[in-house]
Amino acid sequence: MLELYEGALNVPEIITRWYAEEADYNYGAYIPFIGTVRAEDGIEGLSFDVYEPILSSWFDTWQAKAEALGAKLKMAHSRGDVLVHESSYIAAVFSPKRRVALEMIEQFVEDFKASAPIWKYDLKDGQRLYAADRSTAIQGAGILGGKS
Amino acid sequence: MLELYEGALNVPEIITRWYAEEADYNYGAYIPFIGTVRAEDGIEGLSFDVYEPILSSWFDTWQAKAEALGAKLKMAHSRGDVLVHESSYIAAVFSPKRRVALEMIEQFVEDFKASAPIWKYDLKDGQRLYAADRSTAIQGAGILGGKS
Amino acid sequence: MITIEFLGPIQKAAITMEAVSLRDVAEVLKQDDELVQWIDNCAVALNDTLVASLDIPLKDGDKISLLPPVCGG
Amino acid sequence: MITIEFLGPIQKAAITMEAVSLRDVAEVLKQDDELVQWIDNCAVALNDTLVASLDIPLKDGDKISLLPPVCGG
Repeated sequence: MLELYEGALNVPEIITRWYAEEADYNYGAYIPFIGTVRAEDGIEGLSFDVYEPILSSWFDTWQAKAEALGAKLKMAHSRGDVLVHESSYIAAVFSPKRRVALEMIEQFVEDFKASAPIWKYDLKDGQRLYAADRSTAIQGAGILGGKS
Repeated sequence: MLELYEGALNVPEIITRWYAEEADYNYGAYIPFIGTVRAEDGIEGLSFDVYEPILSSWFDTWQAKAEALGAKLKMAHSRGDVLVHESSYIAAVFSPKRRVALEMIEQFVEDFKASAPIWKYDLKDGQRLYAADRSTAIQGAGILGGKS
Repeated sequence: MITIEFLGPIQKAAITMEAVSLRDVAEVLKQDDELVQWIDNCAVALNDTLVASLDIPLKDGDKISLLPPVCGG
Repeated sequence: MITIEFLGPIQKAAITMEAVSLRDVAEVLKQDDELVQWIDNCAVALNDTLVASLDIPLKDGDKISLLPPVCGG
């Protein structure tokens, strides 16, 4: 399940609702990863653009991978502005097995960082500035210019 | 911070309180690991003995390790009986850096499994049976018999 | 007619053009001064599926998307 | 006088004895039929700190704990 929200996430609502939703699923480990905006470089917050069609298919591919291991994934992300110390991202795994859960949350979060079609901007001095230096080209990028 | 409870954990209360407690700590990633009792082998639940003095010093050693990396750990565990689909264990890391958080939650949970002085029993047919087959001898065990 | 849209930080309105393959589209986009900084680091999607090659035939109504470097979380 | 306590699933009440080193304690416990299944898989703590060797002098009031295999979580 993929949830997109305008602005900051209501973390208590989301992580406890997910816990309740899976109360009858016979999992052994539930690991939510919660990403929160840090105060650094004088930013007031971050802002996000999300391209939902490709994000959804990326998520569905991961969900299928999880299901093959008996596990389940959930994810929530913000669109628009999220201020310092507010949260913009939650990824969670439910799994019968501890090892599967620990490995999957790590791989899922890392692939999310590298592949999910979401763009980040610093909110600073009233401007919305693309975070080019922290961004990663998606695997296979550059084919238009002749890279392949 | 180490919290011990009689019986099942109130997971929503604990994971949202921890989230609120660290609202002003400038972390970027919060990862709680929640362990829930699975229905298997016909058990009604699990039961736990905890030896708090050594658990506390084990936890303090990990907290110092986390602090050296700018991170923070929290943990909650049940004593006594916890029924199927109830939760008995939460370990959590807060860290400025995503990589530190992902690596630490994994190492912390694995070392917990191998080292924390907690004993598990199956609740089955009205009996409380030591889970010998799933238990791990603590590192250095056996010196009384001549192993060292 | 195909449509090309530019996602995230690429400040450029969608364009339409005639093209029979992705290679044709690439030739046009490479000439676009607004895209100089993006051409080498964008991934390309055809109808919302990422593609790994330019040797893909296009048909009327296809949508091509350019995805610049990402940073979710 | 030192005290020896048995943790978790070891169904045995604490005992007290005179001993000047952990090696003395080990000699006594090895003779105890109730401990046969535990002697080779227990860790040992002296005053709530795990120890790695038997060559440790003991003093009056010391507490020794036997920790059988664990399984938290």
